[in-house]
Amino acid sequence: MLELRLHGRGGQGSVVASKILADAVMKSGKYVQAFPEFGVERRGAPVVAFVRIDDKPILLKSKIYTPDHLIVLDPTLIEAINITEGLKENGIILINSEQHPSEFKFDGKFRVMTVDAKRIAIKYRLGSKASPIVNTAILGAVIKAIPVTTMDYLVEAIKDGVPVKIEENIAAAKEAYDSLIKGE
Amino acid sequence: MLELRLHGRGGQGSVVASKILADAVMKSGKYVQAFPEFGVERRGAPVVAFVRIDDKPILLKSKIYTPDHLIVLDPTLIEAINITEGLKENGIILINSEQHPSEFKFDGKFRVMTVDAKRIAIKYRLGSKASPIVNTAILGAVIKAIPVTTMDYLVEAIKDGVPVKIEENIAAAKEAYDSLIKGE
Amino acid sequence: MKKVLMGNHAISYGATLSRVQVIAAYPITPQTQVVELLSEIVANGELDAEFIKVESEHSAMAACIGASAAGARAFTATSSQGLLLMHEVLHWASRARLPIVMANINRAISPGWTIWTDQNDSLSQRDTGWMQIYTADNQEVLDSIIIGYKVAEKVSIPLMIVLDAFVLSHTYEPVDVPDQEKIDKFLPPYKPKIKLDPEDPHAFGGLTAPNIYMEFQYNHQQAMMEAKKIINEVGKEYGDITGRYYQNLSPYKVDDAEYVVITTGTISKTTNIVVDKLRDSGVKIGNLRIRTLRPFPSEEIYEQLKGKKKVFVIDRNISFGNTGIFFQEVKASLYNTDIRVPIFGFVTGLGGRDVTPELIEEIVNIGIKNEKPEEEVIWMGVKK
Amino acid sequence: MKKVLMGNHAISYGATLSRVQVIAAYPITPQTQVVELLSEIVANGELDAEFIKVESEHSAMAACIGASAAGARAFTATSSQGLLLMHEVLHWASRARLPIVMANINRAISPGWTIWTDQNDSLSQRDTGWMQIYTADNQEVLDSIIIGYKVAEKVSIPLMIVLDAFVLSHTYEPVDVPDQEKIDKFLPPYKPKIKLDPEDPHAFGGLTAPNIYMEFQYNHQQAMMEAKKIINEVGKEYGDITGRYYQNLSPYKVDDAEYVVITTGTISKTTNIVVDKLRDSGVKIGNLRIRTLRPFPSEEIYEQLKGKKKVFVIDRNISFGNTGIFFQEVKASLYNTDIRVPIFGFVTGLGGRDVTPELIEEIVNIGIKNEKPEEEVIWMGVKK
Amino acid sequence: MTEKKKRKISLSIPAEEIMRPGNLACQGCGASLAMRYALKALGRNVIFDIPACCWSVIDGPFPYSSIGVPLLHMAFETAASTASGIRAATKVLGKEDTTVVAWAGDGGTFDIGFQALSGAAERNEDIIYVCYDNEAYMNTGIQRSGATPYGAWTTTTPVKHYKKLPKKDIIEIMAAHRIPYVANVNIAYPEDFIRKFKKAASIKGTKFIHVFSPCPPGWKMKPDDTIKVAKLAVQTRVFPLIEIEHGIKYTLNVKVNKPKPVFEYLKLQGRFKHLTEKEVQRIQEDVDAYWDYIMKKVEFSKEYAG
Amino acid sequence: MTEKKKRKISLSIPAEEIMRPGNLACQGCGASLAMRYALKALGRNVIFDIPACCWSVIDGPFPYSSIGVPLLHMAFETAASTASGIRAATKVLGKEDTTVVAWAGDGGTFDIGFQALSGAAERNEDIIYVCYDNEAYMNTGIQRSGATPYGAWTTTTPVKHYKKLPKKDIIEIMAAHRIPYVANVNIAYPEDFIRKFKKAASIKGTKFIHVFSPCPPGWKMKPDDTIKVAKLAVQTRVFPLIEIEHGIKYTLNVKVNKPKPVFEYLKLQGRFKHLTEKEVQRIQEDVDAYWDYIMKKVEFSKEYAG
Amino acid sequence: MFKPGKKIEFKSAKEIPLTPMSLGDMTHNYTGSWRNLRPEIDYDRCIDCMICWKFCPEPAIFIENDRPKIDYYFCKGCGICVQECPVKCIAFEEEGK
Amino acid sequence: MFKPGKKIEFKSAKEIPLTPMSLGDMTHNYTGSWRNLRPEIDYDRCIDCMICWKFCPEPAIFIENDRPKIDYYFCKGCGICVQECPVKCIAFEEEGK
Ligand SMILES: Cc1ncc(C[n+]2csc(CCOP(=O)(O)OP(=O)(O)O)c2C)c(N)n1
Ligand SMILES: Cc1ncc(C[n+]2csc(CCOP(=O)(O)OP(=O)(O)O)c2C)c(N)n1
Ligand code: SF4
Ligand code: SF4
Ligand code: SF4
Ligand code: SF4
Ligand code: SF4
Ligand code: SF4
Ligand SMILES: [Mg+2]
Ligand SMILES: [Mg+2]
Repeated sequence: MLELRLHGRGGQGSVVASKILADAVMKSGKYVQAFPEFGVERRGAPVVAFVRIDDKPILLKSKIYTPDHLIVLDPTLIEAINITEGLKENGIILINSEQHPSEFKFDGKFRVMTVDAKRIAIKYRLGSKASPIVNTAILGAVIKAIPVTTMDYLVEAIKDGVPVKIEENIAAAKEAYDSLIKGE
Repeated sequence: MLELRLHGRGGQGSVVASKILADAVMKSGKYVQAFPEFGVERRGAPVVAFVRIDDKPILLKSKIYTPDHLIVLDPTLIEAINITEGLKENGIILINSEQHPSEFKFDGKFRVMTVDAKRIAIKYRLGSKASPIVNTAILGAVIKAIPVTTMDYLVEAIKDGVPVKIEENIAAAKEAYDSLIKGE
Repeated sequence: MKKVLMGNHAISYGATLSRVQVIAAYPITPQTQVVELLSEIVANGELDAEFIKVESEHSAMAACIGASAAGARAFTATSSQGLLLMHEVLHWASRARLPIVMANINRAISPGWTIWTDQNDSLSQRDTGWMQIYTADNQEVLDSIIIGYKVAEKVSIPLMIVLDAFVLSHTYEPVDVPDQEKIDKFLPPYKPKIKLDPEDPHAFGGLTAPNIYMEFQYNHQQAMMEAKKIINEVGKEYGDITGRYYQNLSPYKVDDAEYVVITTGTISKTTNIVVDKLRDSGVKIGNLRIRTLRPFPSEEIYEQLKGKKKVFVIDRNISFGNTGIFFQEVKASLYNTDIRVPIFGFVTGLGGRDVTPELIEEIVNIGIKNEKPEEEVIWMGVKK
Repeated sequence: MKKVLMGNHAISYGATLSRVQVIAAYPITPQTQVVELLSEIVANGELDAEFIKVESEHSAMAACIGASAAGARAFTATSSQGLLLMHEVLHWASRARLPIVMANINRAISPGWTIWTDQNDSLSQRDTGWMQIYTADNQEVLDSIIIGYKVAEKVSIPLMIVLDAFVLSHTYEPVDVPDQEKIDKFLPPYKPKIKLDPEDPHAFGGLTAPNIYMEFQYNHQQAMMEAKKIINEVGKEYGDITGRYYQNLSPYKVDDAEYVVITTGTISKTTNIVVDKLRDSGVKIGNLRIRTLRPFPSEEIYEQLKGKKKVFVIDRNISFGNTGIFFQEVKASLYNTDIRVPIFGFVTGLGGRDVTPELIEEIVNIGIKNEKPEEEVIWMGVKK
Repeated sequence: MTEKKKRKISLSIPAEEIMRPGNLACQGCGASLAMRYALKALGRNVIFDIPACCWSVIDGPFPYSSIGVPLLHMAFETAASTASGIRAATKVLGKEDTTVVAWAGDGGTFDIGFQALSGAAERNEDIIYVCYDNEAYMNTGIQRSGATPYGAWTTTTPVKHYKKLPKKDIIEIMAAHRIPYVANVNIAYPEDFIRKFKKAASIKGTKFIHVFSPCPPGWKMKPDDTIKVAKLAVQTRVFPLIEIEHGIKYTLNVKVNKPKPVFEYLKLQGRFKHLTEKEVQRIQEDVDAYWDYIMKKVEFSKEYAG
Repeated sequence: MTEKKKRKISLSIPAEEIMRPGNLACQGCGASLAMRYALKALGRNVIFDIPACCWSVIDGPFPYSSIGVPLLHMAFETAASTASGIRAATKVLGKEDTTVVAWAGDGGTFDIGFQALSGAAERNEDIIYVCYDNEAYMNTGIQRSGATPYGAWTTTTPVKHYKKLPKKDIIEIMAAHRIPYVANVNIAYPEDFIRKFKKAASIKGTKFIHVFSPCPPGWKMKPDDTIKVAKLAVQTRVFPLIEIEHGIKYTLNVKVNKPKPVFEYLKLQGRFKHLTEKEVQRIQEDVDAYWDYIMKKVEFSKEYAG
Repeated sequence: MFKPGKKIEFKSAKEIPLTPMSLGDMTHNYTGSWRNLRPEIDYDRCIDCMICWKFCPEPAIFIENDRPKIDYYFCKGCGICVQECPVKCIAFEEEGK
Repeated sequence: MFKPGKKIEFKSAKEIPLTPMSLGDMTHNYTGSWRNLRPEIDYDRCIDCMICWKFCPEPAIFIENDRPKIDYYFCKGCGICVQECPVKCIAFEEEGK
């Protein structure tokens, strides 16, 4: 079983991202579960969402304490909170950032990757320039970094899961897929 | 154990009568219980109330189906409803009426008695002439007919149980006591 | 002083003697006389209390919660639909740990409209975290209100005094009304453990996360367990000053009995008559009246039923889709013990159907005759 | 069609497929998405229904009662405080014998404010005369709404589908959404047995005197008993068309088990993992999930538990002053049978405290280790 | 009976009796008469719901009913929400032409059912909400309600503590909800009564009708005074008969140019007998002030609407 | 920091901060600011109760609180009834000088808590009832309430079915209850806001204050626009600032002689972005009509009071 | 005049409807028994204005051949007709006198 | 500036109060972490009108020596002060830049 944790801010769409990812994973024939942090979400405040993936039906209904990998939708969170809590050794930390993975330092042995999802989102006019919506873009990079499903399924899932600007979202995901920086 | 049933009309004070009687009985050292018919009372509509009297504590909490005696506050009820239902043989039927007991005919062996409580109530200005309040008056006759307590205790009970015109109520009860007509 | 009182007035006097400070109530048959008499008592200046004539029972309980949280001794009374309407705020009061006392007149639930007695209203509040005491005569009603405050304030849990509609509420019985002085000694002024106080400001009831919510529930349950003892202790203390002792259970000739009828409310009194009658004809029978439903006195019931041959529970209620509720409670409480006496569950008297000595005798006879219950719910006095 | 759905949307789709005609609902966390999606579906014209956006849950249920009595298939969804606020009218709906279906998301009760899961909200409605079905995944949630209408309309009793807050309501899982056609065949349009109709005027719910009230209660209870069978029958029928069978009980490796863990809701799924793990290490254990709380499937539970060594009931709830509620229900239902296996009652997971496989394993271990329960309520995962 | 004179009578209200006698209203009950008129006005294509109130009893116990039209008895606080549900059902079932009526007492309207009413009004539910106002909780034995007027005795406002708060101004409050139609009626004015009910039935959206409905036992008055007292309520200006459309257009329906003193009205009712002259004077002033206020509204609304 | 210039500043609102930061309001929350002002006005001798609403969360979880005064969290529909109970207790306990405040959202006031409010008003309970109005159920994620204005999107009034009913006119409804004081305030006008709270505290009986309280996520607007939008509500006449005494004396507090077009107000908020030009025009007309109506009331009341 | 209704009795739970539902009206309930004063129309003086009919709450006055007629099975004896009759042609005497 | 409060932890059910009751304020909760844009006052241009102070919802602007000062521990970065400053002397830049 693979367990992922997404970090974002209230209003940034981390839950939608986790749902679309889950959908793409399901479409690929795997079993999946996605859920937000159980609590009150406040615009601006740090939030998390989770995804569980397995080859057999997922019976486990308890929370995720030790994720395999992290996906960080907003790089300013890294300063704000202790992002790596519970993250397994060798876990991937995929960050939406224009910086190179090597510029990020964490306590512990993790694999940092980055993608400039913000730039991509702005390019495809997803959200506004001041607050771009990066959640579909970053998913492109996610499935490159953590190959739990294919781009085709992701495209389908985006079609089902996004209400507007479907083509732009797909294009953004694809571009992100291609521009993931894996670090070392 | 002695069980009494009072018949009146909604608004005529049968329940108050039963309560005052119960009080007078208690004061005399007996055990007692009084209760109205359990239901909705409508002004004008026939209603009943009950009194149980015993020498030992009364544990019985079920209804009274076969009273020993009846007290009828309004003679027009006799035509209107089947008043003697369940009444035990030889039971007293004490009626507020100016008529002589012999003028009343019932199916069954009962002892009819009358008292002109209405006249007495009007005399002591209890209620209005059109609708006199006969409930204390008739109690005087009751304790004469069914000697469950004394006039002294009844007087005390009236003092405790009637908010206004206490003296008049007492005088009415006393006069009724003296003017009970026992029939044959 | 001995007075002939209807059950409803016994409640009003109980509350008055307890020197309640805030009353918030709404009328409903068969409770109205409680409120009416209290209105008069307050209007006459005989009780220094604020009476809030709210616009619904829901608001009555909310106002009691507000008043209690602000440090006053609070009281209300209701029945049936009114009690049901309070449901959400009943949960609130208990989880806020406020020692409110209320009287509930057991009236059946509608539709069809009914005003007559059965216990489904209060019993369907059994999971709200309140203490519940079922009474059997008007004297007990009055006494239990006073005792109720003392218990509630000791354990910080609200308490409900329950009585049968009409059979008590509207029935006049001789009641000894104790002197105020005596009661004042027994029940001193309320010293709130929780208080909204500008001089010591706290917020009460804020968001309580999964990491700590459960500990409050644990404490609530512990306080309930404690209350089993406290009810008996306070009942004894009250007995010492009035001569009237009240405990969680009220057994009648149970000691040497082979058969035990378990009852609640006024049916118990009528059952005592039947017990006496059957004893006269040689049947070794007793009556165990359960006064306290919450906390449920499992251990004491165990003690009473040890060694008995058969037990007959009479329920004036039904949990649809299961059984009578006292029957269920008793069975569950004995399951893990060594008692395995057959327990018969009878449902009767719903919606004010009269429960006569004859009917109770019939129940007992069915129980004695049959080795064990043929059905989980034995309906009595119903036209099937 | 397979979709990744949150539990709340599974409810909305279930209601849509059931072609509900009147929806009356009020928002509350964690139920809001149910209402939001239904708003959209109705606004888009995909469902021919009236959606009444009432001003409280109390009015939501009253409106459902009005709608159902006037002949429409009625639906609502709520949670916790909202459910509690409906209490009086819940009683009303069931005694009016109206086949309303509602979804309730299990959220703990305040204060302190909480939005997280436990079962006290729905369990404190156990005496309201509703049927109650507890679900364990989103697929079951959707299916149970559809099945629920069929059952409710057959026995004329309202039915509540219950699911865990967040753990289901907000968790996305793959769900097969059946074709409308298939469902239309399974669930034909509503044919009301009770109807407000100017062409055939009747009054419903009038004053019902003690001489006849009880007979209605008797019939209600008989219908509940009937529902035990109907739920299994309709569940089978549904299985025949979808491949997914639902019954009152959902046993997992119980057949040859010596130890049985009794669970409800999502804890059951996690328990299955533990069962598998322990089986691997040679412990003969099984999991019995109770789906139906009302009517309580006593006889089926008896069949499942016959011959077992020990039973461990996990309650995500507590009736203060007594025990966990499923624990109580199970014990009571077995008392008069020949089963006397020790039953352990564990309370855990209140107010959203996470119930992990480790915790369940610990529970099982305590059960296996001890001959019988040392305390009636064994608290787990609480900081005592 | 005497020899019949041959002549055609003409009736000012519909002849058909939908309501049946044998019902359980007290002698001289105003609420009973109100229902009789309402049914005459609305006819048979109607569904009623009635929350707890005297009418829950008046209609008769199971298995009987006196009103001759479909009726759902409901919990005390639910008149308007239940009607909303009934209305929704009739809509989906294609019975838009059926009139849905919530019929409640003053307690069920001013107090415990007020939220449901306000909510239905906010949604502009297509129902007629009728409040028959006997100014107290009568079914439970005369407790004060939000409709109990200043000065009145009830069992919860005992003589030593008679009600010192004014009656809630339900008409104004409902008008402020801007529903299409608000009106009051009085059982002593049957023609006006029936006209307004018919008008209400012809309008879409929420209609609120406030019925002045004397109650002999509750008001401690003689049953035969029911109509007299009701008339006096209008003639003394205690109860001005008005209509309000969309919350702004006010119409006075019965002019009272020479009002009788309020005392005429009060003195017939035992519930006011403890009032001192000063208190009666105060009530007179309140009545005068309120009448002025309403007349200003009528004026204002002419100007406004014009 | 640059070199300090020596001069005395003068503040137009009280300096003392009773409310603490660290609370859980969203960025730019109007309700948060409203509480900050209210506490400045009322001081510390006050008891609050708060029903379910954003403020149940904003204040902070157990064992914390941000408002610095005693506070009882209560069930959603109980703000006014709980306050009545608190007030009764303070009375018997001899603390009449303590101000009792019920602080509720629009859902808790216009909808689910309205009956309790109306009941308290009928009893003229000596409390201040504050409704901070963000025009939807925000704490549960933006569902429509009786306060949601015509035209707005919410999650239960989706774009295809945006709200087609007007906002309940709570001010007029409460005025019709004839309580001594009804007022509205706006967070962009803190001086007026604080003056009115202080005035309310000085009056006996029921006081109702309606607070205009923008909500960036709920209104789909930028958090930094909170004050701007609030000001525009007044400048476009969408939210006329008034006081109403005893239900009859109306005072307009902020004159708006040259109103800005309503579109200025609407366009900053995503919840209105689906509206057609025609719909915007309709809203403009409604706003104009309501303003006229209120101005007539102000006129009328001058005449009346005079 | 109203057709007197029937009393409806049930022998068992099997006979009753699903929920308390009316199956007839209250005209088996002769509320005439509530009356202790009895209104009587003097038809010679009666002008057939039908005001008595209009104001009878029960209704217990019906119109027969264009004349008002009191149905004593149901008249509760409230006296409204007596008081409201414009020509005072309705007498009100004690029952049974 | 606000004195930062303490986090309060409980080890067991015995330590908690009778009912969820506040024992401190929220000033241990540095909502500065919510901010992704950072307001900065240019004191040279600032005219000390205190409008920013007046409108900060948190409150995260305090007055120190008659000048406004932003408390970055708590400023959530809403931008109200930036927008409302009459002389536009508050800059608003991305955090960490
Ligand atoms: C929740 C609830 N509370 C109280 C009652 C009791 N109750 C029934 S009718 C009634 C009085 C109704 O008063 P009103 O609405 O004025 O009608 P009236 O009886 O005066 O005709 C009351 C208090 C009830 N049925 N339900
Ligand atoms: C009985 C009940 N129903 C529903 C809820 C859920 N609920 C909590 S807060 C809230 C919304 C409150 O809206 P409002 O009063 O406008 O305050 P806001 O959240 O907008 O500040 C709702 C629906 C509840 N707590 N209790
Ligand atoms: S109490 Fe009043 S309203 Fe009720 S039935 Fe009697 S007269 Fe009519
Ligand atoms: S949702 Fe709106 S009202 Fe609620 S805290 Fe956030 S900004 Fe404030
Ligand atoms: S009111 Fe008098 S005159 Fe008129 S019809 Fe009746 S009896 Fe005749
Ligand atoms: S006395 Fe009353 S009930 Fe009888 S006919 Fe006259 S008005 Fe009708
Ligand atoms: S950005 Fe917002 S929170 Fe920060 S100081 Fe400015 S107004 Fe206050
Ligand atoms: S608003 Fe601008 S000018 Fe005024 S005090 Fe603040 S920073 Fe200085
Ligand atoms: Mg009334
Ligand atoms: Mg809101």
